[in-house]
Amino acid sequence: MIEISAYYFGAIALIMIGLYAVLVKKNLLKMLVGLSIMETGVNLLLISIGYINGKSAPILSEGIGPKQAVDPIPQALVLTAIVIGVATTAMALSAAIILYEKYGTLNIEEIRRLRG
Amino acid sequence: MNCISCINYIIIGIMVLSAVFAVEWRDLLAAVVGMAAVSLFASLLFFFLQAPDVAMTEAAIGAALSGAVFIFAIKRTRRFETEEEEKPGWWVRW
Amino acid sequence: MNGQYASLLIAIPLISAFFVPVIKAASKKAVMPFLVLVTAAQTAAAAWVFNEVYTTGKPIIVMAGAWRPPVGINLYIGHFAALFVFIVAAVSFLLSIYNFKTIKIEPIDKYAMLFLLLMLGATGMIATGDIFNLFVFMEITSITAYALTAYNKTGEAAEASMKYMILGGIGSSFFLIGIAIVYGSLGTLNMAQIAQLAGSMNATAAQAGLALLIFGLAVEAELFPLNAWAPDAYQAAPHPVTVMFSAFVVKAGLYAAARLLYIMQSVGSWHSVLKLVVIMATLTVLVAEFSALRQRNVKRMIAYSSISQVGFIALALALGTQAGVDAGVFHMVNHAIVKALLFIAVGYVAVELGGAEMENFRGLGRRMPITAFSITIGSLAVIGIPMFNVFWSKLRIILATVDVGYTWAAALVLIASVVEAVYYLRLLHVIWFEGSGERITESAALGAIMLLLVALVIVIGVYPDYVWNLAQKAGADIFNVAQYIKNVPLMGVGA
Amino acid sequence: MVSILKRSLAIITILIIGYWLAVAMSHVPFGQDKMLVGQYYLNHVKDQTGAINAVTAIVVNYRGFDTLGEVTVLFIASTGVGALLWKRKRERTARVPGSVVLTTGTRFLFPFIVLFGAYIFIHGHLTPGGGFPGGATIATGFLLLYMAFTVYEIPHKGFEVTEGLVGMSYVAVGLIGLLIGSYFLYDWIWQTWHVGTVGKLFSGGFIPIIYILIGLKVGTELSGIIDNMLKEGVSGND
Repeated sequence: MIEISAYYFGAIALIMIGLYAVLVKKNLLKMLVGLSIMETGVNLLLISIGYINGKSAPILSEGIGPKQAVDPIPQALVLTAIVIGVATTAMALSAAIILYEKYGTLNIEEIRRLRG
Repeated sequence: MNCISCINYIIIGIMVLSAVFAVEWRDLLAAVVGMAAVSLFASLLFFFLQAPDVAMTEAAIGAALSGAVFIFAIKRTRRFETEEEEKPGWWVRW
Repeated sequence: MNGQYASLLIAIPLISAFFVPVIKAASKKAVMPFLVLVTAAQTAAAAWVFNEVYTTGKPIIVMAGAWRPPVGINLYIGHFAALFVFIVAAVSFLLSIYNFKTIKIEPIDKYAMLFLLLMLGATGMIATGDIFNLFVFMEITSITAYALTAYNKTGEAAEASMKYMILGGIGSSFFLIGIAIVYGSLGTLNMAQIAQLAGSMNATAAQAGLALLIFGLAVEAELFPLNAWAPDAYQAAPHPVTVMFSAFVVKAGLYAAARLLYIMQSVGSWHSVLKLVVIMATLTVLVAEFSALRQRNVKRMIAYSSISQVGFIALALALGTQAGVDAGVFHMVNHAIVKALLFIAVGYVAVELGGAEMENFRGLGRRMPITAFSITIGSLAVIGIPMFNVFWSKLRIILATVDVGYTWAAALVLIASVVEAVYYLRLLHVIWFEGSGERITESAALGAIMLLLVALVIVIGVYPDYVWNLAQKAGADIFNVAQYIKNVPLMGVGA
Repeated sequence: MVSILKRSLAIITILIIGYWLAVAMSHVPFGQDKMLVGQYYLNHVKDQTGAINAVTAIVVNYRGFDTLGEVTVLFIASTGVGALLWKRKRERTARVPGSVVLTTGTRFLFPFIVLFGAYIFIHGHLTPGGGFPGGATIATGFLLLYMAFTVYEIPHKGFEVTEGLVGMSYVAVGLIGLLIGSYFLYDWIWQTWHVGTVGKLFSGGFIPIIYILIGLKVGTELSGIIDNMLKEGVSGND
């Protein structure tokens, strides 16, 4: 059996739940909720990779030297990733609104059938 | 095991649970609230993992704004999943 | 001039895209001419960079913020990037003229911004030397692509865009997990340093990380399990956007995948990942060709053909030999020219005759002779008739494949080519030997663009040596990782 | 029956993927020092950039290119949402006005929310936060206005032009760096003059300038997205 930390476990669980929603659900908004959860999971994974036991946040005010801080790079990456995630979500939701206006449903199979 | 890590485990547990609920609830408004809860708990975890910048951003953008955008979209579409949509299926075809 | 001015390649489209709202506030009519101006400037900058790189033989390393890699982000404009940045800019320039004819749907100012940013994204993906920066540019490309796919605001377009978004969302999450694994094991994001340190990575983690990165890029690069969005998106997108997808957005994804594949070549589990990509590429070719057979919409049919050619390129790039990579790059160039020609012509027909259905092409030879001629040359070239450019690259790809020992892949790919010939010849039959109609006056500018591309197809077909030399240099740029590491002025952080 | 089969198939596939991920992650130990480039940033951030928040320094200065791309992504999203939901004539459809508590509260809170957002992005190089949360906070203020007043709309033209101009100034700051220090996005304020003392508000080179630009841009863009999502076409079905 493999041993991983609880944070990794939580992150991977979120990724899997999100993936499940994307693959199995047919309601568009539900799929987008799943995508959002997946992104949160990935962000959590990145941040927990950067964590170092017993060190504090990378803000080097008094009392915190360069040796007492956690890795700042994953945090910078996640800042970017969060913003990109919300951008994708907004785009996807506006496409979903157009689809609802055209077809009157959010069920993706139904939309496919109506489109022929 | 000291008590700080107890709190971590509890928060991770609640976070995963709310993710499951967010995916399974048929009321989409509730699902969005569940999603925002996942983001909030994640931002708490970011705080524990010594990432206050990310925690702030996640709370402001990940939870609040993307939740709000979802709610507007629900307002312009519909609120409940139908019976038909409960059945699983993979819709992307070639 | 200083090599750092190559950063203008990023700065020009960006600052112009931000300038569009200001122009629109002044006059809405000025937006489209502005687009022509900007793409011309970009083409000039790209031509300068191309000339610089190929005459000195040294890559240009742009260091953002004066930080030397791996501390800062660097752009690596080597032989490949210089060639393709030029192709991106030139094709965009042609399309900015094409836009006048094809884009009628409001809001045009937003279209102009997205057009520029799609060009920017592809340029950045090709030029960057940092994996997270690659992710950012990939997202720029794909989010603009989502928006442009749905730009026509019809139901089909929105559905295609939705499909693209779902697959793209999964892909970008996978890519980010891949970055997380690579960063967690190596502690760096710079590609050259990753290449340097890759040997020290745990084999399992490296395999998973590399596979996730490739899977994430496979959405952009249209490899088999993740390319379901492509035909719908190609069909529903506005015509210039289809040309952009086919001519350089896919290429950017393919190049990024190839680059990542080769910089990780010293990890223990490298060959298993290569085999995975070869299988994915072969399946891409087969599935796309057989799907193309039953299409009634010409634009969609050519879209499937484009996907199958992409499979060819991916196969060549994943062979793991110098010959394969060279052939793949050569095919990329040829494919960009031919598919730009075909999609421009088909889009023009769709605009004039109200749709790209097969029926509309009846008697096209008499109605729009220049366009019909261009489609004919393009189709013959894609099939792989000798004396046209694609023949040479296809031949080299198949030879390289057999050389490595993937005879089964070569055989399957050849069968697929025969299938391709069938449906293209059917199209040509419809164009020249069926139906008739009155003559339509063709636009002179578009005719000139198409004839220019036709001329390129034939010239490269008759004298392939010049482009083949370029392709060999560009291929060496991807394949020769040791040289790549040497070219990037890494400062001694860590290792 | 078939549906249960499909569902379990999906779950099994996902569990396999998850197991594979977990195996890969088990080779990346949690909580250990794996820094290579990160340590360099921590060691040199104060004298090279003048900021004490290392994350901010990386986001804006060391990896400024990423941030430029990120701002672009947000710009694309706002443009894209505008393009997709474009209608010739649109207006807000909300009919229920906000309650007295909401309207008075909003009137009272709005300036403070904007001020707080501005505080967050101006102090980005000293405290956690920065342009993105700051801009999001400002957008929240506009969201409140939208919810409280049924007829409120942001000044579109002004916001669009601000968006464009602010974005251009960001690129222009980078280009000035190219002219002065011959590198794109070169920190020409800190590297050439070393203005201010580390740890005070007036320090950090161009970080505060860029964060102000980013904050304005994010604020206007997110408000634009909110505005686009809330307004519906007039001649539509409902």
